[in-house]
This record gives sequence, C-alpha cells and structure tokens, in this order.
Amino acid sequence: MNNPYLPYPVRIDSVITETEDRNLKTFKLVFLNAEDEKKFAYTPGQFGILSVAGLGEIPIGIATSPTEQGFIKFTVNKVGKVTSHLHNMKAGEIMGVRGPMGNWYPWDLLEGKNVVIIGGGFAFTTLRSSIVYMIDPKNRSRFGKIDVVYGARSEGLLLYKDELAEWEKRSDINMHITVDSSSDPNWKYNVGFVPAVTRQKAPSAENAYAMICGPPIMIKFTLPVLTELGFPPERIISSLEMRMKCGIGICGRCNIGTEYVCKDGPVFTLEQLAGLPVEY
Amino acid sequence: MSDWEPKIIAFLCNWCSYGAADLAGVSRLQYPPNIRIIRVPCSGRINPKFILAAFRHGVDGVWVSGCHPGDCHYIEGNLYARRKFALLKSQLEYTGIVEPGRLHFSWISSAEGTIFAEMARRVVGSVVAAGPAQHFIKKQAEVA
Amino acid sequence: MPDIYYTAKENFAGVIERLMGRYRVYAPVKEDRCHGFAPLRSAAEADLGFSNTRLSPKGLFHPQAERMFEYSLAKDDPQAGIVKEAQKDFSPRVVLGVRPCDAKAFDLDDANFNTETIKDPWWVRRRETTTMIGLACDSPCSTCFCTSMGSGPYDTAGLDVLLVDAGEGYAAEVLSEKGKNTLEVTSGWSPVTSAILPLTHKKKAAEQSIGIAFDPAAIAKKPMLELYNSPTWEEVQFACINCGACTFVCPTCWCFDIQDEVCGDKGERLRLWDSCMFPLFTLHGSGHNPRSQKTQRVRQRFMHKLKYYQDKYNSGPACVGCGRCVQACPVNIDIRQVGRQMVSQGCSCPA
Amino acid sequence: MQPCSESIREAAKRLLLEKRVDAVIGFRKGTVPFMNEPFLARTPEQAGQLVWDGNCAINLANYLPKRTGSVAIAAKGCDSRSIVIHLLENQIRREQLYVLGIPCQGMTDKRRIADRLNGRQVLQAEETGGKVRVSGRDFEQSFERADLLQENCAICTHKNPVLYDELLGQPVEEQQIDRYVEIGKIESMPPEQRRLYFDELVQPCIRCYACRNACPACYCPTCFVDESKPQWLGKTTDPTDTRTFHFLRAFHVAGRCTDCGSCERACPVGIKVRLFTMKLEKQVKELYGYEAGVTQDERPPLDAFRPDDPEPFLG
Repeated sequence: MNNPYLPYPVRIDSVITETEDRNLKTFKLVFLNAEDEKKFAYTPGQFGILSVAGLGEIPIGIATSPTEQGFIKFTVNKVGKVTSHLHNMKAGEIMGVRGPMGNWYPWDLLEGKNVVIIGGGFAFTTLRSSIVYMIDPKNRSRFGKIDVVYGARSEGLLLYKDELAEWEKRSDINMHITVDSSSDPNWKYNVGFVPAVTRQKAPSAENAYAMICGPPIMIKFTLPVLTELGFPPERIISSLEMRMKCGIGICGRCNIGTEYVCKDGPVFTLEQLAGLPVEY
Repeated sequence: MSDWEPKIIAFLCNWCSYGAADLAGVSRLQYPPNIRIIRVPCSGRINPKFILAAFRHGVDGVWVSGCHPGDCHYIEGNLYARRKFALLKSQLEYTGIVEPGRLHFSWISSAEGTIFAEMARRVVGSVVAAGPAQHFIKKQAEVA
Repeated sequence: MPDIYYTAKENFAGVIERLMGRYRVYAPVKEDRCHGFAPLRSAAEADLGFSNTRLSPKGLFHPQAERMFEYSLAKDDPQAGIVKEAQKDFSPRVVLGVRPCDAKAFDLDDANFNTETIKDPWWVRRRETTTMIGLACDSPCSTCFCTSMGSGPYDTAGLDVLLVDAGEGYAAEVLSEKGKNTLEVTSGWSPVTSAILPLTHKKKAAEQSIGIAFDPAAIAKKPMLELYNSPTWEEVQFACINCGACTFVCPTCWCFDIQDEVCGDKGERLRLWDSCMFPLFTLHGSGHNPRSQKTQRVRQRFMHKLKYYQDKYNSGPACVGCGRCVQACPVNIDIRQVGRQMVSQGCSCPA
Repeated sequence: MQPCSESIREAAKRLLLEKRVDAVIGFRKGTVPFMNEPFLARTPEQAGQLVWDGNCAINLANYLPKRTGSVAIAAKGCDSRSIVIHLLENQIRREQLYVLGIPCQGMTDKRRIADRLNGRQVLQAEETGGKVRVSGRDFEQSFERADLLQENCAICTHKNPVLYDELLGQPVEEQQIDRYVEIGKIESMPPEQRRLYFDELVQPCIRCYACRNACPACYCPTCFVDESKPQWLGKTTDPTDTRTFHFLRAFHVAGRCTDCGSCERACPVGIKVRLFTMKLEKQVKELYGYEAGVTQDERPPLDAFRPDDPEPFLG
C-alpha cells in the first residue's frame, strides 16, 4: 500500500538567501530517486510537506512551476523549530518531501482569461509558480493579459528579485512592484501599500480573475478594492494557510467548517469562503 | 561495568562557582574529569526543567553551585534559588525520580578553588556510589 | 449454514482459548476500577461482565502513540535522514466483546481513514486483519444515548459477529465472511435453526431503557453558519477547562499530531492523539491562531461531531452515543444537552 | 445543604439587579448524579439556576484569571484561598470581585460511591442532612455523607472561606487533623519502592491535561508541555515523559496549591495526583511555615525568602 505519510527523500541542491533580514531562504531540492519526481507531479497552487528527520514536518507552497524540470523549490520563512533547523541546513544534506498536497489555482477556468495576481511579502511563492507557469512559451497563449501587483515592506524584503527584474523587461506581463516605503533614491518602481497600488493601477475586471495571496491585513484592505474594480466573489481566488500535520485531510486540525484546507483547499474563491465560518 | 565512568552535569553560577572552577584549574588542583560544566548567570536561573532534562538525557548526577547566600551578584538570586532547591531535592527524591546521592548543591565563592576541587571529588564519589542512572532516562518511546 | 450459533457459557473459555491459538485476542480486562481492552494472556482474563470500557477500543486501531517511521541520524550512515517505514505486527487478531456503539465508531472513522483517494495504511491494515466480535448491551448506562445516534445496544454496524448473552450461553450472529471464518476455527458452536424469541425481547428491553437525547437529523437540516454563529456557544463554553478528556475517551475522535523524537542517533516519527480542545492544535508558526478562544474550540468539537461530519459525508453524526465524554468531563458539559441546544437554537420555544 | 442554593440565588439576583456585578460564577444542576456544572449567571433569571450542594467540588477560582468586568463568585474555603493566590499574583483585582463565601462541609466523591456500588448505576441521588440516598434501576441505598467525602475534603482544615464580602450560612467548625498521614506512609517506603509506587501511580495517564486545566493555579500562557524550543518532554504516554509531566506540574504549583482536589477529581482515569502536590505542601509548611492562600500579607513561598532559610539540600 502506498503510504501517503512517507516522504520522498530529496537532496538539498542549493540554498539561496532571499531577503536582507535573512529570514527567507529558497531551497532547491532534487529527488534522490528519479521516479519520485514523476510521482510528485504538481500544478501551480499546490503545496508540499517538507520533512526534516528528527525535527518534524512543515507545509510549504511549491515555488517552482511544473514547467521547470529536475528540481523543486520551496521558499521558507524562519519561524519555528523545523524552519530554524532547515535554515541551518546546507547543500548536499538529505531531507524529505511529501505531496503534492491540496488543490490548485483553477487553470481550466483561467484559460482565455486575463489574470490579475496580487501578492504581498513572502506569500508570493505559489504566485511565482503561477507566473512562471503562465509565461512559459507553451502556455502563454492560453491566457490573456497578466497583471502582477507585488509588494513588500522594503526592497530588501522582496522575493525572487532577479526574476522580478526579468519580468519587468517582458512585454507580455505587466509588473507593478511596490514597497511600503523606500529611502533609495534610485528605486524605480512604486511606493505604497498593495491595496493603494492596486487601486491606482486599476487592472480591468473584464474577463479577468484575481489571485490574491498575502498577509491578512493586506487581503483585508485589497478585497474592497477588487470589488470596486468589479471583480465578483467567484472570480477572486485566494490561498489559505493553516497549521497542518498530515496534509491529506485525515489529522483533523485544518478545517474551516466542513472543508479541510489541506485537501479541499488551500485555494478557495471568495464566494466559497463566504459560505464558511470565518475561522482562518 | 568496570569501565563505567559517571557523567555529571554541573550548573555553575557565572560569578562565584564558575570562577572557583577556573581558579581550581589555574591552580592545577586535581579533581576527576567526569564533570561537564554549564555556566549559568546565577543559581537563581536554574529551572527544575534543566535538572530533569539532564537526567532524562542520561546523566548520572547533577551538581548545582552558586554564590554563598548574601554574596549573590544580583543581591538575592540565590536566596530565591535556595527555597526552590530545598523543595526540588526533596520532591525529586520523594517521587523516586532521583535516587539519593545523584543531586548535589553547594555554595562556593570564586576564591574557593580548593573547596571546588574537594566538592567535585565528593560529588563524583557520591555519584559513583549511586551507580549508573537507569530509571529516568528517556529511551525510545514505548509505543505501538 | 444458518447465521446464528450458540455455545454454553461453560464452553466459552474454550472458545477463547481456541481463538487465542489462531489470533492475537483483545478483550475487556478488569483493571483497577474499570475495564479496558488488553491483549489476553489467558482466557480467564477476559471479563465480559462490564458496562463499558473506560477508554474506547479505538486505541487498538489508532493507538494513542504510534511509530510511523524510523530513521538514522548517524553521521557516517549513508542512509541518515532518510525516513523509513517501521516494522509492525499485522498478524490476524480478534477484538472480543466490543460494544455495538464502539463498533459503529469504526465505521464512522472509516470515512476519514479509508477513502477512495487516500488510505491511512495503518488503520486500513488493522481493520483488514481484525475480526470484530461484538457483545450486545443489556444494561445500558444512564449516560448512554446510542439509539439517538442511529446505533443501538444490539446494533451490528462495524461488527463481524455479534454475541448476545442468552443466559446460560451466548448466541452469536454471524455478520460477515470474516466473522464466519473466525467462528469456524474456534468450533464449539452449534447452529441455531429458529430465531430465539427471548433475545428479541431482550433487545427491545435494552433499547427501551435508553432515553432519547436529541435528534441529529434536525441539526443536519440547519444552515451551518446559523449554528456556527449561535449565541448558545457562549453559554456552553463557560464551564469548559479545555482539557482533552472528552476527545481522548471518545471512540470517534480521530485527530492526531505528528511528532519526531530522537534518541541518540536514532529517530522516529510518531503520531499521537491530539485534541481540538488544546490551543496548540491550530496555532500557526506565526503566532496567529484561528481558534485561539475557548468558545471557538468548544464549538469546533460539537460542530464537527454533530454538524460538519453530517454535512461532509452526508450521513449521521460522528457520535455513537457511548456517553464516555459525559462521564469523563470534569465540569459536566453534556453533549446531549448541547445537542438539544443546537436543535432548539433559533426556535422561540425553550427545548 | 438545600437552603444554601436559595441563599446563593437570592444574593446573586440582588447583586445582578443592583448592578453591583456583571455576572455571578456558581454552579448549576448537573445532568448526571454527583456532578454540577460551573455556570456563569448574567441575568437575575439565570441566577435562578444556581445551586449549591455536595457536588460543587470544582474550584471556581479557575474561571477568574484574565476576567474583565466585575464578577461575584461562590467560594468555599479552598476556592477563597485560590482567590487569594490570584490576588497576590495579580490575576484579578480585588475591586472586580464580590466573594460569596460558603462554609463547606466537604464534597462527595463519585468514585467512592461507585466503589460501594459494585458497578450498579446510580440514576438519582439526594442529599438530606448527613445522608446521601442513591437509587438505580433496582436498588436504593443510603450512605453516611461523611464516608463519601473527597479525600482532600476529609482532611480539610480550611472549610470556612478566608476572604469574602458576604458569608452565606454559618461558619462551620474547623478540624484539627494531621493532613499528611498518607504522605508519611509514602515517605517511609524505601527509595526503590517509592519509585515503583509513583511509576504505577501515573501509568494510566492519558495526557489529557485535565489535572492541569482544572487547577486554578495553572494559568501560564504557554505551559512547559507545549514549549518546543527546547522541547522539555515528549508528548506520548511514555513513562519518562509522563513522570516528567506530573513532576513539573506539581512543582509549578508548589506553595500555591490549596489542595482543593480539583485535579484529582478532574482526572478521567482516577490518578491520585494530589500525592505529588501534598508532599510539596508539607515541605512548604515545615520549612517556611506557610499555608497557601490563607493570608494576603505574605508572598507565596517561592516568591520570597528569609536570610536564615534552612538549607536541607546541602551536603
């Protein structure tokens, strides 16, 4: 019997420190057994459970896109026991990963639609996966206009800076990078909170879906902006976080009403959330 | 069993007993090498959890030493600690978690290198007499 | 072959012994003040004269602590850090003397552990390799309310065989192929050709001695958010001290935690019972806790059992009416009372 | 004891009507024999549900920490002592509180009754005078109330509240008694036997933390059990972990425990957890002459010292 709790062994291929506060690192993982990579076939929006023997497991969004082959990446914020240990691990060390877990962004519905991506802080990981997926030459024609509003407190806290710069240069994706404030006179992008920048850039709601991921306070103030812009609740998509253990809808802790965030989520539309208790 | 050497954790306060250990060292005083020192800011810093953690991890003895009452660097840290130690030792022995002879306390000032070495010998001797600890070591959990 | 067999009580020890020759046999054993399921070392240890066990038999399938995996952390071990399956004994076993309410709980828990897409390997293996021999209940406790929860003192759900105390002996109703095979290897049973009328009376008498607690179907009909936002939770939660007694004694509470433990250079991944009553259950790494308040946790427990489960699986509640939580709660929070409050909520008349 | 229910209801109604307090903490009638449910009456109507009898053992002071607003609380001797501890530890302010003191004759222990009945189910119980009458499907039996007391109640030396704004009922006579007979028995065992005794004592523990949570003195925002960096003990029912838990739980309430017995009463598997706390109580009394919660003028013993404190741990 296939054991859904058993992690696939992976080797840390590289570790990149993403932010100037050194609290976010991206781990590039390579499967020890090639067949495990096939079993780990995922879709942007899903998450994996990272396993560190001796410490425990943590659920983390998959930052890579399935269009990138040979490795998977996870960007991990240092908060607790497992993540603190993980931050001290080095390339070459062995750990584990389980998954892919949960549902994904509704790519079938997004086909032929404009996509507005709104992200804040370190919740940008599965959005990065989605952007890479959509702008892949094989996929780009399936989607309409792509707008990205991505903000962080400061320049140094933005994730994936090299890629952001590259996307800025492309014509098939509209980037709106913003920081809460900047003391850098050479800062060439936006300054201001994500909700304000969203309102200012006013991406059209016509034929569009919005995907929003970020700290609760950002989501709270951005949702009214999206409504103003004309996005109905069924076209606003968000991804939730929850404390998780099993990741497969068995251990019982991540429910919101009848729904398990790990299995029935983490991706929900605003319309779905409206029918559930506000307990997240 | 003949080559068994006891493992002993000593929690020494930074200002007195750690200084005494230092003095014993520079004075080339001899005492058995079974003691692993953990320096704490004050004997008042000792939490019962530390002592239980040491025994859970398999040490054979624990020794806590601080400044003489009245000489605490923080004025009264060891005076509070004193009450804690009195209850802790009796309770550990009452519940059978620690057998007599495994847990030791002392007050040693930084000038008392000789007393430190002497106490170290006494602690080691007493733990040797108690034998290897067996009952409160966290082993692989007994689970299904 | 008929479906009902009979053996005299004086032969029953022999039956157990023959079972023990083929299976690992678990049965209620008298502990200090109460009964608990334990592996039998001798037939005489089994004591079927119990009202119910203090802990439900769920631990036999979902142990309070279970070794899921093990691994080496030795520096020179090339396999270090690779998590591997732990060896377990899945040889066939019999659980003897399960009360019908507890047996039904396994059916309910299957909805969680054994689904189309995801199967919990340990739960499923144990369910497959275990024959459940139930014992009908003739003297229900004052806290029992199985009949309100779609079960009953003679319910056969989740069982392979149901034993009924027939005075001088036991009648055994065979309910599955597995049950049939198990009885066959024990011998000592003689087929009963006609229905035993007194047993039907006993069944009725047992059922009638249990009062109606509340109607879970009425809860199923109410909108989830109306129940969730009900002011009743404020009153229900006051007494709760947020211990895990109710959840740990409950046969249908399956929630678990996963923890790593290290001993020297060996480690293991364990899964252990957890409780939605504990604040830590939902605490995020960031410090945020979606159920930081006692009211939220108390509501979660009752809503999960009586509402969410019904909605999610389109079935009855995740409660079998064994009454253990009523007995174990230090502050007398009574699920029957809470159920009634949930039913009457929104209605102008007091329940 | 029946009249006391009346006097609590009356006092509660009055306090709520006068808006002297926002709510009253007491008990309401339980759904099963020998159990009452702690209850918060917010309106004079709800105050009508309040009861007082021999099943009000759970320490209500447990519901005080972090409370806002003003509240009246029914308090027996032990509850009132725990309130004193809360006041000393700034868990609640005196001006928030209105204490309805209740002289207490001890609470009944449902386990002791069960022991006497050999598994027969009590469906109804009634207390009259010094007797408890129980009845089930096919039996009726009467017991002396004094024989059914919780163990902590049987050796209680503070039956009367030490602090109150209003005393409901007449003070009862306090007993002069050696509280530590059972502890003495354990102390006299050889160390090895003592270890085995405690191993066996906590063996049935299921780590539900009912003992901790029923305790008014246990209110740490993060319990040592839940600490993860470092993690002090494992979470299984492994014997070493279980013993660590019970040891540290008891130690955390050293000098603050009023022996209200809530921990032992709450334990769903019947562990006599008071055997841990009682020893500490005995030590505190012997070494520092302190009894928890009896006076507001003295800090709890581990938050105080004297220059000449004894040092029995040396040597």
